[in-house]
Amino acid sequence: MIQILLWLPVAVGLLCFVVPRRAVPALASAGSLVVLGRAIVSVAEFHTGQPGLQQTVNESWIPDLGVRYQLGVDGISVFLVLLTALLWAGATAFSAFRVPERRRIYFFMLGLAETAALGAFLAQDLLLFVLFFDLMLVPFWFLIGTFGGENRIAATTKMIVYTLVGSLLMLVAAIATAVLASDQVGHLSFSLADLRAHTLSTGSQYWIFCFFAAAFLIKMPAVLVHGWLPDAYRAAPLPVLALLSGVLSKVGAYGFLRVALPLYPQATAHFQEAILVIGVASVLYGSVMAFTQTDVRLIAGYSSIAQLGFITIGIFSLRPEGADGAVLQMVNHGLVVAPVFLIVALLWERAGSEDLGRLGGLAMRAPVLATLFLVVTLATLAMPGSANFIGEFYILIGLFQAKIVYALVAGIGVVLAAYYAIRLFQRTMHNRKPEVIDSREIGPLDAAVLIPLVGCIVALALYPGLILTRADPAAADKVDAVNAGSPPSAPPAAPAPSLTSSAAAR
Amino acid sequence: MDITWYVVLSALLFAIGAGGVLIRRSPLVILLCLELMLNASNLALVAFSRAQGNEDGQVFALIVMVVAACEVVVGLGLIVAMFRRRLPLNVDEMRDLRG
Amino acid sequence: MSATTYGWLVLAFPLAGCLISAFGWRVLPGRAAGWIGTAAIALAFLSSIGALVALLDKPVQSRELTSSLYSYASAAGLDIKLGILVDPLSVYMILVVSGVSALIHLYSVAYLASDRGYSRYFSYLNFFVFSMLLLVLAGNFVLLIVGWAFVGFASYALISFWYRRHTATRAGMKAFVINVIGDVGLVFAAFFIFRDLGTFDYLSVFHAAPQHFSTNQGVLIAICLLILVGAFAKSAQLPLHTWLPDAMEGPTPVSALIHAATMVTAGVYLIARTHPLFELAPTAADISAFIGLATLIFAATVALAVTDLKRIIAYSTISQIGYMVVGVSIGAYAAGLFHLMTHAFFKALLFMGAGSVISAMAGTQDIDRMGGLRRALPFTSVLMIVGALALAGFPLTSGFFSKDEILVFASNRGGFYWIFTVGGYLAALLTAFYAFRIIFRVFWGEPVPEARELEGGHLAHAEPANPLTGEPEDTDVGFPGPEHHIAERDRPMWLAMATLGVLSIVGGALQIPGLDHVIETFLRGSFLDSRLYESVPSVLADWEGLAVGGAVALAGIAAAYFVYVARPGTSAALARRFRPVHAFLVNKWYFDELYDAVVYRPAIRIGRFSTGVIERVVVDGIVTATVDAVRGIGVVVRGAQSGFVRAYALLLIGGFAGLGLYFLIVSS
Amino acid sequence: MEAEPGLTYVAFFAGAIGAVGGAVAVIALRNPFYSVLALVVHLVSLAGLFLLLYAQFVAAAQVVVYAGAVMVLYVFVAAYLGAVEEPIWEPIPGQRFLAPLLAAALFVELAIAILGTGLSALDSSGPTVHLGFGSPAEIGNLLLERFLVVFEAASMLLLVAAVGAIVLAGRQREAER
Repeated sequence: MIQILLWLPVAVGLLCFVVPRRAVPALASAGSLVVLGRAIVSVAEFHTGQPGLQQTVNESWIPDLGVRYQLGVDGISVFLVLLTALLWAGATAFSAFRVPERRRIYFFMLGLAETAALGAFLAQDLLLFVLFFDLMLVPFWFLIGTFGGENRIAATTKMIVYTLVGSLLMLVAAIATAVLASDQVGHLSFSLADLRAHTLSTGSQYWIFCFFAAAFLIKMPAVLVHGWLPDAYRAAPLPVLALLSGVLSKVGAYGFLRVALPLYPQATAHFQEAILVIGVASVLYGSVMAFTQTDVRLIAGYSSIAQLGFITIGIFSLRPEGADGAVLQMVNHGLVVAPVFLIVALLWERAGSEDLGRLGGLAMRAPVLATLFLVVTLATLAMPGSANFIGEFYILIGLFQAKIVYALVAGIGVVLAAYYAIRLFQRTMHNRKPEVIDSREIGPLDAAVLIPLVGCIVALALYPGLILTRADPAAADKVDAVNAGSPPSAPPAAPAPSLTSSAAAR
Repeated sequence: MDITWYVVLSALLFAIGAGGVLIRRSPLVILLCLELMLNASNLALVAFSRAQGNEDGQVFALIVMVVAACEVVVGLGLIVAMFRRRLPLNVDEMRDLRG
Repeated sequence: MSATTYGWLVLAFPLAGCLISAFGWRVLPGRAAGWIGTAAIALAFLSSIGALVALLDKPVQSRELTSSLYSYASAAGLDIKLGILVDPLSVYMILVVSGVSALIHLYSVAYLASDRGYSRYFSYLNFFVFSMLLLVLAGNFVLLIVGWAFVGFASYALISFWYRRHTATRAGMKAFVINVIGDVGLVFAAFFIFRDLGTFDYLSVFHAAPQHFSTNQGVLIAICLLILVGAFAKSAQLPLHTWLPDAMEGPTPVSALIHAATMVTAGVYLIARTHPLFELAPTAADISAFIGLATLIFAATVALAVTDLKRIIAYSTISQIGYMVVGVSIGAYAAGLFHLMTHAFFKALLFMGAGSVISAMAGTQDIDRMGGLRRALPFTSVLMIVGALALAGFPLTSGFFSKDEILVFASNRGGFYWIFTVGGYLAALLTAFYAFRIIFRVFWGEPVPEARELEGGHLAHAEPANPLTGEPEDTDVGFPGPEHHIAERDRPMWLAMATLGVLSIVGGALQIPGLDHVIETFLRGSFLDSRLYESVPSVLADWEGLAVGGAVALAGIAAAYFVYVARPGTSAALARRFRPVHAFLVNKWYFDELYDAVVYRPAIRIGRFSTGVIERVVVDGIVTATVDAVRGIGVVVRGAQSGFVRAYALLLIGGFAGLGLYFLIVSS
Repeated sequence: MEAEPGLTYVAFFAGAIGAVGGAVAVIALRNPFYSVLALVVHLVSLAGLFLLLYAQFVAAAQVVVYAGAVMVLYVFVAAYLGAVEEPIWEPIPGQRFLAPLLAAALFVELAIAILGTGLSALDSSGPTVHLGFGSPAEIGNLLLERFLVVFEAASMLLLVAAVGAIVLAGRQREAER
């Protein structure tokens, strides 16, 4: 039952209030591992090749408002669910080894956040999605505001204000969609399937799409609405930051695929260029900023902006390749950025600083840590041979066929990524070691968290097709919704039939 | 005797009461003015009850009386409490809500 | 076993060696990692021979074999398989790569013996060979890019192997970033190919290209130029060459392996591999050839002036690759690839010799501080001379045959291609000169103290210092080991150098005009679709070219003798006389400074501008403006909050009256 | 049981003048004690008007409960407080001018609305009602049957208000100490 997957984290979180204080970290870690196991089962039970939903739950919830409790996974969400469970397991275990004060509330909030994130990925009802989307904010507000570092109150306030603006726009847009569509559907319904079958008139789609896009872009964040990111990243506790950057940012991109494309196809086609400009701007701007920062967190933060820019342009290439790549890249980026922040936590414990100017030379006494970091770094910069490369390759080839200029410009971002990622690795691990740094190897417990995560990166690098083949039908389905709904702006650049036949003849 | 007369009279009394609330500064007199307004509405209620030939409006008026009594009790209690604490009996002096 | 099985084995051995050295870094004793690594590469070499034998069993027309392990990342119409292509070209390359690599591993076993990063070194080195073989064996463009980038990473890792030298880490970063630029070029070339041909597979692409593209079609030229970006970034051709001299920060065997013998020739391989595209886009091929020629001459002039021993050889490498690029671009595939092989022999040999010399000089790399080492290093000096002769194209050495064949092919092609012949001979003169500049400066002349000490049987020892900055170093992990190793004393080094010395001399025998053409015959299987492959010059023209080349080489050597031995001090006088020219050459034509000013600084400035202005004004400005607006409205509204209850009541009644008025107006 | 029309007019205007006069006196007199007495006049006049509208029980309640009990409370409090003079100076700008104006505007608007309304029932003296309309028996029936919940809620409200008044006005030794 997918219900267990969804509600177990918060149930375990509640249990944290009743068990003895000493057992709380162990309980939370065990709970997150069970959730991870359930998520793996979900992936294992997943049938490849179907665009539709699987493992569904469909109950009436608020009949007067047409809100249904609809859950399910498809090729897009199933790996994001797995990613969520995996990163939460990692972050929970990592936190459990360095138990915070007020641990009960900490682990409860983590559990609540996991339920919310999973709910956002599983929800198949628009209002349910919006609810989970907003619910995510609550635990993170507490986690950063209570357990964060310097200046945390101002940072959380800023973050909340930003995201709430988006959330409110999204709520308005969701309700408007259901109300406007009720004429065609016959009754008020928030079910994504119903809404997709009865899309709105073009004019309504435009403004509703803009509202949703604002919410998603803020969440990711895209450039110009990323004002909350530097402060929040500086203030957040690192395991929480790993989740914030690894999972929450994906919800925005996921929302585009899940909601914006199928429900507002004409608007998507209409605003394609605008979003592409934002995406490419995010890629370049994020890269250039990551290039000049010296705070390790901010380098990773701005690189997230760039990576999510890639994901955005992949989705808005409106080509199946681009959408496949975007789904793959969402998982990849989450897998990559979470270990980065956990490693930053280790750096902090060793060097007492997160500034590149005061780091260096750690590889000497900590070769295993350096190796793990190296693998993560190479994946971050989308080194060919990593799954991230395949993700970017698919994204760019999709974009290349749709809008060649954007693809060429985005290519600059790839080079910049190589620079800032290698710089990050070098300035922390290589060069001479400042006197103050206590260079020591990664502990066995932390290694038990990091090595499986890095193992996942390597495994995915060996076979990215695992995700691509499963995501493809669903992602193509979302893109087709747009391309079928709007008159094609350019003829699809399919290879000439004679060629394929001649290739086959050989 | 048209019911309209009663209703217009009720409106006049209500307006007088409202004007009193705005002009007077003694909390006691303001309470009296509130009584005026409530009674004006009572008059309208009873008049409508007559116009409809239905006693519901009268019941309503009775309930309003009850509410008015409550309001008086609490309001006078407040005034007495203020007096006891040597607070000025002038609503203009109480400006703690100033923004 | 079939040729493709051997192909997979070729890949498997180095990868296994890499993993064993990597995971066994704590448990492997002494030189075990070195021997494991060497054995892995040797096995790969044997497998390559197996592939060669298996391939020779097949008729010439069907020597292109493919095999794929699994579907790596196929979705949405993209078919990306983990597949290899075994054909004469790739087999030729894996033979050269694994063969030379095996010898360099052997050399490293001893040379790096006192380094604390011994296992790490061999793990990297094996990984490099694996990547290079993957690059060569790849059966489609995606896997090619993967191998391409792996090689770039391995190069980065080995350049900054002594990672606590910040000069090394900077050099590594430079190499990596320039290589990524090349990767991006290749990626976009692959995109164009996929868009127009619908496949990444080599054979399908090459078969479909002639039907789909017309000659010199714009898209095709774009594809070829993008491929060239990749090729030139890796092969250090203008203007993407700046990383290679800096890459000499790595251990000397690395310079020999990566930055002379194998990796930098990947670009040449790539052009040869994609020759069906280049032959369809002759404009792109000509551009490539001209850039090769420019690089050839440019690098040779710089090699005349710089004084760092390894950097001279590095510029020589850039220059020699220019020959190969010219060769494969003008259609002299066999000659270009032949030169690739001979160059691998003699350049690896020169680097090994340089390593031995640097060890003897206790880490010093400046040839101004060397001299008279002939007697102290008898074996090294002989082999260095052999290498220099081959490099200079001294008659009957390997370089003599391979280099001149390219130039003869150019003159034979007619048209403006004579430029390449003339330019090539000019550069050959410079080459002979700088090659023997090394020899005469290092081995002739007055013996330096280190040489005398060594003649006395004691290897000089100095406190380890960074040869570039003079910074003192410790000998812990991440710095060169405390002890030095010279070929005279370490058996593996001796063996590796002797083998390469022999090959440098006799390697040319594989292809002697009029006598045999082993390489040309063997490679024909990969160039069946080429129009240019068969247009070989006549034997007579070949020998004429060889005669000219031999004369040029002798002249260069004689000039070097004159300047450095017969009349020492001439070079200093010349440098004084032509001070601007000398400064220009010593500063490598100011390319680094140019890039710093044009690319790096503006990028940093944009970043600073973004941090200072865009972040603060635009991004925070949105927030600040919102806050200010809310606060402003608050100020206005607060005016109404006078605290007078009666004022509130007034507003209430007023609002009530207003509403009433509204309804009256609306209803009337 | 329709009364003499002329007599009705006389009764109405007598009551109306009493009510308006009382109301004006409430807000015009400076001494709160007199205001309270004026309110009593007002309430009694209203009771008369209620009678004209066949609301006997309400009228009785008005006189007994309101004019009797509640006003006694007012008188006591007014006496307890003594004569509190209001300052002449008006601290709120515009209040002295706007307050009567708005009150008048309100009256005018309501009057226009009432006079212009389409509710035909207002333009008559009301339907003929049965004997016993507004009698205590009928009102009692209504209160205990149809409006039972409202009745109970009202009584609960009274109880709460009584307790609240005691808490508010009672001597708080603890707090004063």
